[in-house]
Amino acid sequence: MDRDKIKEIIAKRVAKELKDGDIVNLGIGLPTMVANYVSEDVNILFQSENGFVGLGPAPKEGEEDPYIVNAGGQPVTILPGGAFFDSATSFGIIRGGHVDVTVLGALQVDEEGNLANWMIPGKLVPGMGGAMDLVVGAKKVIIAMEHTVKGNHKILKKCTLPLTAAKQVDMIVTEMGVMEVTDEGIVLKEINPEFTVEEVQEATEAKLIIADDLKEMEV
Amino acid sequence: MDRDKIKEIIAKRVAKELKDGDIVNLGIGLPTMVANYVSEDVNILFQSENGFVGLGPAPKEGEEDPYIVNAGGQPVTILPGGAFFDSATSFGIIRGGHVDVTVLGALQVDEEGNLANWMIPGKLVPGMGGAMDLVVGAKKVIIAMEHTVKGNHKILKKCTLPLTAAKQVDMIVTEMGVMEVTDEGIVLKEINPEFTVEEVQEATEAKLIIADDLKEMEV
Amino acid sequence: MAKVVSIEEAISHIKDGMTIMVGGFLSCGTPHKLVDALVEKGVKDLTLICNDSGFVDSGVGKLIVNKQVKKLIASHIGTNRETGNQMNAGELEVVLVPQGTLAEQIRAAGAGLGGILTPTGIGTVIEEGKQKIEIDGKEYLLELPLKADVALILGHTVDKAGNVVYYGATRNFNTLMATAADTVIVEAENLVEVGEIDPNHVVTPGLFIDYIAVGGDK
Amino acid sequence: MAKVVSIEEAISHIKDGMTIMVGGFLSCGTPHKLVDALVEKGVKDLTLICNDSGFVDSGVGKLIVNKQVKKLIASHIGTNRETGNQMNAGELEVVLVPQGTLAEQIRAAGAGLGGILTPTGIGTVIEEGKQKIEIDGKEYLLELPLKADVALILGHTVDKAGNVVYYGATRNFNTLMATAADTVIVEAENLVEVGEIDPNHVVTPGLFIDYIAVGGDK
Repeated sequence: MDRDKIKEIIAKRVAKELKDGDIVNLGIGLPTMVANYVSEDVNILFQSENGFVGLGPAPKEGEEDPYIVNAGGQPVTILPGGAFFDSATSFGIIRGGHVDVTVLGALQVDEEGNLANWMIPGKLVPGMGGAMDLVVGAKKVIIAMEHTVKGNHKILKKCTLPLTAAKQVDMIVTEMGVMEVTDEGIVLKEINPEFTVEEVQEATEAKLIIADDLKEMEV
Repeated sequence: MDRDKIKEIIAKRVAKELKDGDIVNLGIGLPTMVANYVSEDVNILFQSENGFVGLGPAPKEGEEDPYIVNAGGQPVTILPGGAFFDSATSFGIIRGGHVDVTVLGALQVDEEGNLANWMIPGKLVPGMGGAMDLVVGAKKVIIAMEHTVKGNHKILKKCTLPLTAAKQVDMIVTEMGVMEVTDEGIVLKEINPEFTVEEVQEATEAKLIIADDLKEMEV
Repeated sequence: MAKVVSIEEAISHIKDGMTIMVGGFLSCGTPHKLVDALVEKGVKDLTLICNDSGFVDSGVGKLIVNKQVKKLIASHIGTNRETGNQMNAGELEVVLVPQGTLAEQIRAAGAGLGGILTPTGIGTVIEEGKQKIEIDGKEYLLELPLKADVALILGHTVDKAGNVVYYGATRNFNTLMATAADTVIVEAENLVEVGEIDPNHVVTPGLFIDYIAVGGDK
Repeated sequence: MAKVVSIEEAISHIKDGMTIMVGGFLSCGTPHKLVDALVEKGVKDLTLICNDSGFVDSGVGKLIVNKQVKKLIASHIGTNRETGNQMNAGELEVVLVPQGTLAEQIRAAGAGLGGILTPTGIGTVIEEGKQKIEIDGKEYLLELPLKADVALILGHTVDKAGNVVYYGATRNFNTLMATAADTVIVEAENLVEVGEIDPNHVVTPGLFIDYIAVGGDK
């Protein structure tokens, strides 16, 4: 699969997790694409941690407003019914449990639900931005990412990179399938029919629990 | 002296403590009267802890707005340049040291600068409202009150009633004079010429330190 | 997402024994229609969190007079003699809290904080039973979050998405309570269509609101 | 009380070695004219508190590139490679703070709180050196207030009394920093007369502002 196709599969599948009326915060990169695949009859309120709710699609060229941008600094729009606020209010919303779902990328995630996505010591230290608050505060944390990176495992028994948060991840969506993090470990709930269970396990360091009712991933 | 005259003397003298540009919170009752005696060339921004700054005089009869009231529930006005805010912001302003002066009444005050003005156990328990925050947060705390109550001392060696705050009072203004609370005790700085130093001391349980440059109170 | 309902339907979410927050400061900014409907309905054994206990004939004071409240958490009760009477008679538990502390406790609950450190109350009876923490040589009290099952707030202009704009000195605790309850009901003095409120003027974003009950009149 | 001054006079209050806060989020809501004047003036050894370190050619990033900052407290530095370079070379001390924690630390300083308890950072390196407090079986980190000598903020419409109204996503840290510094300077994109801003629309009351510097342009 080419990477655009991989990203599309992941974003499409995550979009199905969003329910009518949900307040959702999407991380930068792949997670941002999720908004493109939300069904039209599902009404989602997207929150942007830099200070507003009611995040709309990118503006037409020439209609960008430098003061209406997302948390990645890209020009966006605000929908009718949206509201601007400051960072204390924004993170009050996030930390206070008022965000139903956050979708983030990961460098590593493990079978305890630990997440590492903010630094690689000695190499890359961008900072955590709002990620630590989002992962702790959102009711449901979905990790949306490619299953492996350059052939290396990302879904581990135990994260080796500095954590973003401990035991907060609820779900992992990759091009190979949909996994839920439970007290017993990571349960493979859906599988992309292009892969076998053995292939998914091979691409995963953590031992997968295969759901009794393992379903085909809707892609 | 009749009580109206007493109150006028106190309010007038406290008004002289307010400096151009000060942000001031006046308690209910006598302290509220202070606003009437501020010199016209002194620009004071009055804060009302129920949620605004720019407190103006009472409206004309028939022009009251039930939603523009002071912390005692009385109709007031808001001056141009004023702003409304919520209770978290209001007490952020107060606790955060953004109020220059607060003027409050007292049941008791003592030589350590302790203040009691929110309850009499078994008799009167109105609650502290915003007083505890005001006394802790304001840069300067002025107590404006009659020197005694029914012949009993109010300026004590040690408060006997439950405290509003410990060691926060800076100045006491009564009809008898102006006192400053220092680490050494209460210093009588100004005296109302209608009284002798002996009379003021007799009306005061705490031992007064008489300022070397004791002045006549401007009344 | 916010849903427009009648006053009656709105208060149907309040059951005996619940903890409720009601906005307002000496009845200014109190959602009077919701409170009056609650008085009429007679829901009882409530824990009430409010700045003050209002007046015997106005605002939350009516709930006290009607003996619907078993516990009151407030900063001031001096304007409603019935509160003191019931307290002295042992019929009503009253917890007095400094106003600024009450505001921060409610805000902390809404913002997911485990508590805040305040200098207010140090050296007073407010210290009792609380943890003291010294920071840079200064003592603070650790005050914990205050949550409710239902919050009743008053909005001056409310759009159908639940965005609220306030007027005058009515904000007080309304903005804070809107964030700190499982169910939040706003009494809308003026209900407008989505898009009519400038997103730069919204004070309480609609995401906090569950039900919009139309009020009207002051 | 707020005083209208030139950009130059405004930044004359910033001296070598001071701690400054600058509003903005990836340069959106940053007071660019004040920052650019500061770059030109070359004040050095600054401790800078900001959401992020901007870009090499925009916002506070220019202060980093110009080596005026000795310590940076921020939540994100990934958009300015120079920050990482100086950090790795040991020329710049960088303290990374979760964004929501940074917001609350600044707010706490402005609101006179001794600190706040947050669940953010529990189980991560952010815990290091901090007090952990358990409330109802859940662990929180005690985070302390963050103050500055001078705060530089951007206001969209500012009246001559210093009241500020913001536009779009520019509020971010501006509202918080306005409360947490000894001297607060607002760069006003539009300066208006007192009375022109509805007191119901004011976001930062003028009492927080010391100097109003007139900016203009985005």
